[in-house]
Amino acid sequence: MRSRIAPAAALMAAALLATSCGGAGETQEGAAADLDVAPGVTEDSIKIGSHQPLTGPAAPGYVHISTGAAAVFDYINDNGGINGRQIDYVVKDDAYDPARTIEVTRELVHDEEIFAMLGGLGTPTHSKVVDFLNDEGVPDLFVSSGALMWNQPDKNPLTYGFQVDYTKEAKIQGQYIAENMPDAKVGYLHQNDDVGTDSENGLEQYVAEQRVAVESYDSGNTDVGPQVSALKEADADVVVCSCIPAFSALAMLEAASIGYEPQFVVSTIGADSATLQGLLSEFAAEAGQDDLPAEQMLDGMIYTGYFPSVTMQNDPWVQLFSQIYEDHAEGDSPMTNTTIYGMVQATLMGKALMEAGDDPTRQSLIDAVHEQDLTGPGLVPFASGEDDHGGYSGAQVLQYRAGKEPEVLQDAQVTDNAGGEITEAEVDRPGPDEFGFHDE
Amino acid sequence: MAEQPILTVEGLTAAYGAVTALNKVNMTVPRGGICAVLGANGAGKTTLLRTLSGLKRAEAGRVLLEGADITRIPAERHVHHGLVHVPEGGGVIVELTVEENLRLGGLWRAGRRERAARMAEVVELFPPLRERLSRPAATLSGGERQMLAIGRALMAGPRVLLLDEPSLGLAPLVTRQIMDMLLQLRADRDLTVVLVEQNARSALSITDHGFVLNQGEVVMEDSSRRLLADDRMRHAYLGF
Amino acid sequence: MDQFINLTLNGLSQGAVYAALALSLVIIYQATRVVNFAQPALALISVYIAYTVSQATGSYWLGFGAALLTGLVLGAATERLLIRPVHGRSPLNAIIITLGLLLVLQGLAGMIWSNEPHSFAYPMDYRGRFSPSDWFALGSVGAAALMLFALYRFTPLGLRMRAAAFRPEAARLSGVRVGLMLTAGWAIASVIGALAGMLAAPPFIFPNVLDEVFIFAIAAAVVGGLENPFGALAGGVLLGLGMSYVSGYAGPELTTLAALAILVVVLSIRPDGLFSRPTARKV
Amino acid sequence: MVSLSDHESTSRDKQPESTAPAPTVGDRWRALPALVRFPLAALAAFAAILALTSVTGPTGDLRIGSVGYYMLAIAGLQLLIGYSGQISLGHGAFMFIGAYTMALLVLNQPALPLWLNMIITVVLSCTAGVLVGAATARLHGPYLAGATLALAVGLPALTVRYPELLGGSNGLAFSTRGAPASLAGVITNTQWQAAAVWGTTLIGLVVLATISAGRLGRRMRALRDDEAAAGLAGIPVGRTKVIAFVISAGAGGLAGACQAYLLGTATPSSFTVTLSLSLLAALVLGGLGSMWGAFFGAVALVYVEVWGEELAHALALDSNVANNLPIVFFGVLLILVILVWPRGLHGMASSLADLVRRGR
Amino acid sequence: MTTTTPAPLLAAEGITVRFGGLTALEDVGLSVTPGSVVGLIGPNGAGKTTLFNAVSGVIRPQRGTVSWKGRVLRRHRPHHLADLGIARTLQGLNLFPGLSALDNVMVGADRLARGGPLAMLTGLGRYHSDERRLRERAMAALEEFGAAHAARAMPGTLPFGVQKRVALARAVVAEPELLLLDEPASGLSGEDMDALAAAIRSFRSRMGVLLVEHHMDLVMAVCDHIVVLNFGEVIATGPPERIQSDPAVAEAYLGDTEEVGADG
Repeated sequence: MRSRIAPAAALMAAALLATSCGGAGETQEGAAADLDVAPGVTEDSIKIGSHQPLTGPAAPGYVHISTGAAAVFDYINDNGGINGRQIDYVVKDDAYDPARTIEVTRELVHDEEIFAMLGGLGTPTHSKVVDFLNDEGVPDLFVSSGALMWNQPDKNPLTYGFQVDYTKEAKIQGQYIAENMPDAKVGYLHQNDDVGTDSENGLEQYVAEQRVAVESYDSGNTDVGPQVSALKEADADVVVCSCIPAFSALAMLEAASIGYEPQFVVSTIGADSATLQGLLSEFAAEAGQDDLPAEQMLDGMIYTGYFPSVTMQNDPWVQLFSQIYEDHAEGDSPMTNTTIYGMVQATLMGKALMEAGDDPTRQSLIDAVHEQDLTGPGLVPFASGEDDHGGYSGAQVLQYRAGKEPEVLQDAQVTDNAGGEITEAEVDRPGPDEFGFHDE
Repeated sequence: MAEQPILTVEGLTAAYGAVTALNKVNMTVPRGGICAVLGANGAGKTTLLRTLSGLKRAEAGRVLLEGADITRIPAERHVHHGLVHVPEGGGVIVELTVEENLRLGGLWRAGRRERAARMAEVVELFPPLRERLSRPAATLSGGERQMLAIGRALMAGPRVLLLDEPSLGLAPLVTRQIMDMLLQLRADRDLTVVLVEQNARSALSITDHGFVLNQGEVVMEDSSRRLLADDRMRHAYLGF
Repeated sequence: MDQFINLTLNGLSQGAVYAALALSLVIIYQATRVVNFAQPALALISVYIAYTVSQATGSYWLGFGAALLTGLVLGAATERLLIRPVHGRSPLNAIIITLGLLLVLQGLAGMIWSNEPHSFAYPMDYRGRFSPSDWFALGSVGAAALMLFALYRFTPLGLRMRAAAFRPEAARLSGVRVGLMLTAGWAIASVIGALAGMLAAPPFIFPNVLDEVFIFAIAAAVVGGLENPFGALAGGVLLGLGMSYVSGYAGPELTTLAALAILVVVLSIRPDGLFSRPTARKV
Repeated sequence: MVSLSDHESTSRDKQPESTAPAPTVGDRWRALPALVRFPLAALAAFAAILALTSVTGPTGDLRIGSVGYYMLAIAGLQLLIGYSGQISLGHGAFMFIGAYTMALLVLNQPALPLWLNMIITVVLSCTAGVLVGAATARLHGPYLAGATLALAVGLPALTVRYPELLGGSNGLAFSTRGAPASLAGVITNTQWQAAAVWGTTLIGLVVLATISAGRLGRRMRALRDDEAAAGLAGIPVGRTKVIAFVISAGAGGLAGACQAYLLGTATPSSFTVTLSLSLLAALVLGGLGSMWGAFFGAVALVYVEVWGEELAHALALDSNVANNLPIVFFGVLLILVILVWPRGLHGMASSLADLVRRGR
Repeated sequence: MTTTTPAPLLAAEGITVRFGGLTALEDVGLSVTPGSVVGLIGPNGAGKTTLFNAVSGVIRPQRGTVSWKGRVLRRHRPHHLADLGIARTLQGLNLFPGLSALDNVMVGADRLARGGPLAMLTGLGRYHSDERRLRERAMAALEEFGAAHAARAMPGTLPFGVQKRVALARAVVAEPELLLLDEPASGLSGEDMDALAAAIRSFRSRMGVLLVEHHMDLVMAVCDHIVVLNFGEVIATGPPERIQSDPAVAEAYLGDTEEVGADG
């Protein structure tokens, strides 16, 4: 019996070897995908997809992005849609697990046949589907992450960034600190991933000499006591916090807890005052300020921003968004900057789709993105040209004032994410009426 | 015959899976009687006690305690009816102290004072336990453990005591002590005792009546004196 | 030196939380030989109930009481409804049931209270090097341990529970309702779990808030020896201190590896944990 | 020791899907030597997978591939838990090792063929298995579970410690070679990938099935059932335990490699404790003690969530409820199956089959 | 019996075992020669199982030696026994409940396999011939004990007597030189007991047997030599006839000395 099996096995092995020859990592470049197509577009609808962490440990904080975007699309649909088409916004939960992201993205592209991807969230997650989306010819607009990698038009022609990248933002923060607080000792507190390293690269260009401590936290470990106490130990007067909101709040609480009062300079990702207020709401009383709301704890916080925040009640866009949120968002949680983040993405998407014409194709959408100034509600110019997919390209420096509109400490500046200069930006902000979603 | 027997067993049958361990066992034990259940290893003696005390489910038959059917009540309720089982090896909880073991036995009764009185009585009965009240039961010798086990059973104020091989592993002198004590208990409290023993002679020497089990069936039943003299007894044990 | 003291104090208050959760695991393991993976979920629901009650009444302590009560009820219900039916089957069955319950309860929490974090207060002022809140954490865990000790040692209920856990059969023969005692064990354990949750959750609660604490609590219980409540306390403090030092001196990303290292070192010296009884195992 | 007593003999479980139910054929099939029987069954299964992928779309291919590598991982766990009776909560750690090995090989040695990468992965993860198995050989029951759980939590932290090499918390991304040019048009890239994963999985399963049907499997089941009696029968208890650990580590590593290959990524957030616990849950859900259990478990792991999402979508629920429905769905399924069918879905399937057979 | 005394297979000398303060065995010895059946008896708690455990390496005695074919065993553990050529059954059945009867016996036959680890792992080499050989040997053993019909059944579904036969088949399938039997007759009916006695007698041609048993019928019927323990000490040794007439034995079993004399 065995004498017959051995040759058969050998044959099978040989066949296997032959077919799987060639390096596993050697990929051949496929032909560019055909963009003159319009999957997901019907007579009366356009399907847009997104992947977001809706459950799991990373979900807190981010659910509001898709809530905000959905509210804007709902608003557009109620006002006649885009060129007569209703927007069908499909959000899939990936629980911030890249394996799931890949699965749901394929599902969106192949089964749901989305026209475009909007605001896929997360660096570890979205980075795993960028190649796929570009290969499949799916416009990958306004990625929800500040990583540098989205802005690679040569490699990923269909991927466009959205938020100001971490290095640009950090450069602007660094320059501001160097110019306005030249004698301060500076400590960094950042997440131990690309958020941290990219931010550090930017900061180092301006405050390397003032820097006294670099501390990082792991998003899986909510105990930041050791880091904050190390910052205090180093006597840092200014703490630049490149953190997600929960960790900005944790750092502030921890600082308060050990009687440490540095000037916090917080990146836009972690400076959502509404979210922070929510997170800190229980602690204001214990801070000994019974008569003041939680926002007192945030009073004086310096942060960078590139779109209007919820506290700017006089801003026409914020007014519109508040109205939309009231009318179209589900749930009863208050509107936050995170909500606005999603709303801005949706607004830009709506605008681009509108400009893509009556018979949109993926190519015409890309053309619209290239040609149109998509600054929209933003406070700084939006880069979406052929050669620059960077999204918002700079930031304002603001200071939070309890109960008031935030104070603009420095007007919008733009820069690049290398060693380039920081320059004043000229912003031409269109009003909501110029978008004309309800003209149809 | 005038008085109702305190314990009546009718057609009691029990099995482990496919193996029948007890086959239609019938027994009556008079109030205040001490009876021995004898038989070689594996004859079903321990199973009989476990079935009587509800640890093992009876397949068929009944157990009557003073006329009340207790066959199907859970093991922990037997104490309330006055039937207490001291399992093979005593079932002393070695992780607890001696005092805790004793307390445990009387817990089911209300009345702190009554429990304290009972504890005093038991300690009186077993002086070696008195000095070791606060020691873990694990430190007791075999004889002391057996005393503790019986003492714990007495804490429950039993009317019927089921004892499974109290002499197991004990030196003859200790065995004798325990047997004497059983006699004394009977005399003092009108306690009824069902005694499972391998040591046939010492068991029969203190009991009035004996049952011999073989393969789960009662093969002999007689007064202890007559059983002692019966050659078949020797055969049942020694096979010769 | 200052840093060392800070890290020590920080480690102590973290360790107290691990110890409390580990204690609840050990109580259940002692009683039913089940590692209860649903423990963080039972605690989570308790904390959410506390949150809701506190929001409604404005009183932290009413919420605190509600959490403990919820723990009691949930623990008892879990044992009665889910664990008892698989009693006597392979222990994996019970583990999987508790895993399933973990998913269900975490999901339910998300459904009812959303996956968004809510601000959740410390019991007391959290400010200061070793704040009243830290004292409260340490003190309440210590008090819980003392009360548990007293319960076990001095009350009839505790005696029954221990008897039922050590020798169920002998306990039954002394009239102890073993099933009821197991339920009581789960209930008490879940009360302590709820306490751990109340201490671990601040400043925010969300459905996964206790996951990390729970992993370290398991590690603490294993380090201390699953058979021994005292071991759980010691294991919790050991782990809390060790992880705090590693986080402060070597880097926060190493804390989980530090926990693993502590576990490996302890278990390679004592395979049954630090405080296990040598008699517990047969050859 | 944990005894897992409700199993049946492997000889009954190895009926491949392709055989007719007639007892004579079944008997003749079982009489075949393992070396013929299992490869034949694997070939049949492979053909079935190819047929299946030809009708499904790319998402379907991905899911089918996912079932494949999950099945391999669960089958390895089956050998460890179901056969040798050692409970591990850290199987995800070996998938982690496998995935990163594959990712590093593809990124740094792109010229190496896939099969060689797979072999290197198996060797490396087996080596890790030897280390872990030897370190935990003295542990039993929940202590082993606790130690392996800590492994599953601790190991992925390495990525953050060595971000240059392992890509930090963003992990590694890469693309792999798709279908060979000669097959272009015949087979899509995703079909090719699913087939490659299943090919690997089936080879792995054949090895696992061969092991478990032979002496080694018998040794493991013997020591699972009764360590003392197994020792007296001359079975080297300690060594057999470590071997079971090593083999299951190899299967886990290979599964991780397949995952990395299929998804083109290795990221720490894919290898959380949740993964390890899910594998264990899927194993028990599928059914302990039978390789079929691994199949049912893997299918449940991949599809229950999908069905849960579809259900939530169909019911048009509030988003809080809808988002959490799949988790609750899986949890309820776990509890119900274990309460009603302690032997898992496989047990359920065989008792249903018995019913049908008796009804006939 | 043979007239010359052959060298003993197994010899235990001066075994003393204490548990804490309790002396379980005090200076106990016994020996088993090839082709003989030695019975070890005594009342419950006499130390039979302790001696058995000391001989098989489960516990290590404080004093005394165990030697196998003249060589002193120092650090032997139970799982070394099989390699030495000693098989041991346990009190109770200890069949593997998750394995079929045949598989149970095949586990016992495991050491007869010739393939190395590679064969076990890959299914190549001797894998299949080993499987076939083990299966044939196991079937033969089951047939020898009249349990062949139950080969594919799970132990739990078999009658107790058949389970016993399977356990016995598992013990002897690997052709040990010495068989240690721990209470093989417990729970057996008369018929099964007779079969067991016949089986043990038939072993005599192939191996030595050390038998711990309560059933005196069986012990007296099959043993060539009997060692009686009581309270951890040997109180009598010799052939069955001598044991039967030894008053010390009757005393150990039946109790009080003074009355034993009367019964003879």
